[in-house]
Amino acid sequence: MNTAQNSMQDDDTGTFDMESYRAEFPILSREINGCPLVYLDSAASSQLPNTVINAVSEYQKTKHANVHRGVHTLSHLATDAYEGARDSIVDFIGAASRSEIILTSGTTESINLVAQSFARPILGSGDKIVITQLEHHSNIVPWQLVCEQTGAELHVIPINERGEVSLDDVVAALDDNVRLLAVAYVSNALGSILPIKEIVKEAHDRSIPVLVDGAQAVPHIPVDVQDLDCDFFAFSGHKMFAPTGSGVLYGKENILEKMPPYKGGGDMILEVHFEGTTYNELPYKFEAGTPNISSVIGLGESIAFLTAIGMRNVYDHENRVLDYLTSQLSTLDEMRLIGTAAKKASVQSFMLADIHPHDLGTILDHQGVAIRTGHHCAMPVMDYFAVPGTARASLALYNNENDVDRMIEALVKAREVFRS
Amino acid sequence: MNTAQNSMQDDDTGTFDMESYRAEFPILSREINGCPLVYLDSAASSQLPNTVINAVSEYQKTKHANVHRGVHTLSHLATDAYEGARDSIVDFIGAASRSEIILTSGTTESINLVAQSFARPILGSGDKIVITQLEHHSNIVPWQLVCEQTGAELHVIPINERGEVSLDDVVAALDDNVRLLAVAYVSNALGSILPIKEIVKEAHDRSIPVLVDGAQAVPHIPVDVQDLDCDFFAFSGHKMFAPTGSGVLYGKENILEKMPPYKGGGDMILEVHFEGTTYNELPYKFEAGTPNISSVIGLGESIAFLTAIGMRNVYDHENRVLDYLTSQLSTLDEMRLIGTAAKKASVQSFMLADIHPHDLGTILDHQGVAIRTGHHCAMPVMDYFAVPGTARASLALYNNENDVDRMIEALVKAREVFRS
Amino acid sequence: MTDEDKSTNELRDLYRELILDHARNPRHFGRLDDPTHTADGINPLCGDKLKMYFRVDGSGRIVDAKFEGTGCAISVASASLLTDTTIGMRTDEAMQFFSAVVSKLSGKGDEAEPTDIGKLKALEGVKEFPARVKCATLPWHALRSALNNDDKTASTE
Amino acid sequence: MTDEDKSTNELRDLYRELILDHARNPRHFGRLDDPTHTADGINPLCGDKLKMYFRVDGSGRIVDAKFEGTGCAISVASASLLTDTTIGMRTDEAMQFFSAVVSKLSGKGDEAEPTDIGKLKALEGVKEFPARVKCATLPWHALRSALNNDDKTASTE
Ligand SMILES: Cc1ncc(COP(=O)(O)O)c(C=O)c1O
Ligand SMILES: Cc1ncc(COP(=O)(O)O)c(C=O)c1O
Repeated sequence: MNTAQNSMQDDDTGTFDMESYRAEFPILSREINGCPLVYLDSAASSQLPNTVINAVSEYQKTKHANVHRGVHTLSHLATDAYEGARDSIVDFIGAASRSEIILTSGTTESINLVAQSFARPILGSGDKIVITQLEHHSNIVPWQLVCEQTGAELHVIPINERGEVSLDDVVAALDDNVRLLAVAYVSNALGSILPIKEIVKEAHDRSIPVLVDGAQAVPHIPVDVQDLDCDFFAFSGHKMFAPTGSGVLYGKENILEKMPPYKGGGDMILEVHFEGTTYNELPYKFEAGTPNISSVIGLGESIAFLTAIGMRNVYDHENRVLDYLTSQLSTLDEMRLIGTAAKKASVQSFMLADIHPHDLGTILDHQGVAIRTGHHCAMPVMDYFAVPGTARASLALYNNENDVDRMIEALVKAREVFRS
Repeated sequence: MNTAQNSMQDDDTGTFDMESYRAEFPILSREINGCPLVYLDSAASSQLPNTVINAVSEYQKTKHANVHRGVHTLSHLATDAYEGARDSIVDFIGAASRSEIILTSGTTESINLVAQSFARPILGSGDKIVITQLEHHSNIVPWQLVCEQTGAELHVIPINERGEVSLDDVVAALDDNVRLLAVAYVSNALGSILPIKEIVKEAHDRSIPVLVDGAQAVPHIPVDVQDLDCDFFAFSGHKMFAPTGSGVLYGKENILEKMPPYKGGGDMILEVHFEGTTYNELPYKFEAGTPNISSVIGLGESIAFLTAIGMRNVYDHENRVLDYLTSQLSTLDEMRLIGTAAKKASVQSFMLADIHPHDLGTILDHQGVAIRTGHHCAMPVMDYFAVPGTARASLALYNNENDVDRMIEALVKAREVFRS
Repeated sequence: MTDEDKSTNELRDLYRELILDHARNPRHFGRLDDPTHTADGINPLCGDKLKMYFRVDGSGRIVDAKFEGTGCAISVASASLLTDTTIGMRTDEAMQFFSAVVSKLSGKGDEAEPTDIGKLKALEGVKEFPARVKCATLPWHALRSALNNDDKTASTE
Repeated sequence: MTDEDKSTNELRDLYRELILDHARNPRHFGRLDDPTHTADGINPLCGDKLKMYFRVDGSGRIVDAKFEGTGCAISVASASLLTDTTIGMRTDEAMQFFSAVVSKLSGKGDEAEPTDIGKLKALEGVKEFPARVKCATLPWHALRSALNNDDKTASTE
């Protein structure tokens, strides 16, 4: 722990004590295989602070009931807490109103909703959906499915060897047949930050709407959807310190208004008769069935936690640790860094010598260091770099330089085991 | 509390102490408006026992990570816990294998999945989907949507004045054009238990597949999907003492095999390439994106809780309390019971004099008694009985005769207030 | 005062005689012929469903108002009081009255709100019943929709 | 023994010399011409992807076996050992061997399992690494699929 604390005090944000936030995450004090856990897998799913864990269990112990439909006190308390979380989301990402915040089960569902309710009705043969080569499967397969359903075509913007998407390549892809551009803000496999604001501007100049997959952005960088001016923005609670099972689709109100519902059921209707059904207003039109009340309340709490720290501070801290991580990895022999974009957040993928990432993962885990290995649900990225998978370390606000040192030690040990 | 304990000891299951299970639900010892809570709204959402609440928070404090995709220890622990819950579900409803258990966000999503992935591809104009008049909106609107999308027609089997569906009426509705029969096991507005096994047999005799909406059945009666022989069975965790955001779609393996995926994303694929994508095997083909790991673990725990009590005991206990509830309500002047089927579970809807249900709900809540009022997401049932809504008391295993007595007292007070 | 009494008092404060009277014998109930402005008010929570009709003359004055539909005692009484009160008002006065009523009943309002809401004070008991504020304000949201010629259904959810 | 030593020992037990040798220099690696039985083995967890080829003669004996693809040290070594071991076996013997290997490596097996798994014992270190059992058994599941003429891809998830 000393390394980290020293470096925190030495630098110019010395007054800002990230270690105290780290202490809020109970899992980080457990041991794995006899060693203190070093958790470097937050891009897959982040850990939860006590405030979030307790908000959920307090809710379950004292105010649970179904929302929206009840006059009794518990139902009222639950509805207030649930809708209060929606208000926090509005503020956190700078949406214009609550009508624009649709609560989903995660990024994957948010993107599928747009594919089915926005894209499917307008797509035909000859039309195109454009994505990039660095997308997560959740921002590829929904488009493959809707293309199959409609005869439209999926066009892919290439990346370069650093894992960057150039604005020129984006522009080159945007012709008259493009009905939607769907693009990640931050790549989960490579860490690249894409120039979303510029991309959106180019697309809008050509009247093309843009969906941003913000799953890896929201936990790490300040986001303002109105400033980005994107039409849709999708993200997941479980990557931003909230429980699993909650997610968000932000959409501009005038676009959401025109879309047909995605799922049918309770809460998304005003009136149901066999002769005809009237849908509820936004955002409820897209929220069929009992929502995930407890996870959404957890999400509201994780936003409160992040807001208290300040996303600018989170970004600066992670950036410093990421720089340290990358420079330390570079000191190792036969290290190949994958994803070396000029602007990055949170993630570093790599290959060490001829050791298969999966074997690296096991050896690190044996020393308490949790990294992810494999294709990271981004097989086209693996295809591009011609690797079967990578080892990936990903950071969140609770990681520090000590975590990096522990990983490096573990990698050295891996070399030894494989040299035997 | 005395009333209940006495009656528990008096009857022939005296050795079986339901009060000790009740004590496991922390919310039941809180006060509402200065009175001990009487919770009679479990049909909307049930309360959670300590074992479930603690299993979730323990998971979040000690083993959370993303599932399926990680080699590190936490990911392995999370996967084991998540998949272990799936195994519990297999046993609890008597499925033939884990491939048949698809984890969803709830009944609503389960039914939408079947509407979009099973029905939509096979429906055309001239085809029919058949439901009954007592369905919840979640078993109506998905079919209205898919009929709109395909030109198929929705046919509705009537109910009688007791809220029953007769087998003759079912048979009369099943002609050659019917592609699916979708029907509730237990009505959430009326409490009627439908003769599902017989209904399935009639449908199968005509080669018509059957979806059963089991949302109100699973918490109250022993369910064996293989014995019922239904093709699909949908239910929600939050109505069976688990957290919100988890649900199940059971489907027969040979049918699920043939269905295209519902959503695209991570986990539901084997390989993704821009030239083509291979889907994962069952049940993963239908589970796109990071699942709701913590709620599913909670669901596994709630099943353990129910299994320890025994669903037969749950049923017997609730049945006794329901009989008491109905007979006590009948003693009140100007009481109109709505839903008087011969076979019922958990639910009693009613109207008291000319008091609007919403006003009743407020007056009861003010005395700590939580009932639901309104249309209960079953507007066609309200249409049938020509009421704007009803007051509904619904029971779970933790309710007892004392709860009933408290509600009756509160209703008497409501009469007084309205007589003034 | 015992808890029991306090509870009873709060309930009686919500269901005052005036409210119960208007709920049981709503004034101006029925369909209005030749309305110039109409709107539906729906509260999906409990199935309240009211249709409000207004006739505004050339000078911008509400010369008649009626309502139809079903609702709980609070929403029906509120609609009945609304028609009683707004007939004779200019539409701009009615809109100002709308604001005053909604802010008073939701308890969010400025204590120093200048407009006297008159008989509508009888509905102030809802402040203790947050779940019911929507019922009391529903007809007023419909009034606003109607006068704004906003053809959307007013909904309180 | 310190924790550090114990940890190192467990790792060395998993990555024994024999395993590393087979991983780096897999035997029977490549495509087999004229296979009678083939199957793919995929472990979506880490991207292991192996194709197994077998040639079975008229008498039901495996006369040749090869494999291609990419995988971690454990799965490649296991595939290499598989080909080495099963060439010359009758298919029923190979199936019996499959059962013995899978039950030994997953640690679920009968202690008294009669079949001696020979060189495959070198993989027994995976028992301490539950997440890796799938890697070790993947080629074996593919063997079974191939011999059963089951054209489904063997997957360990
Ligand atoms: C019979 C029935 N079907 C479907 C549902 C919908 O369940 P959920 O809201 O959990 O999706 C409910 C509960 O509201 C129900 O009672
Ligand atoms: C960039 C990106 N998009 C989408 C997803 C899918 O998110 P989820 O699995 O929460 O739906 C992820 C995470 O796995 C991701 O990193």
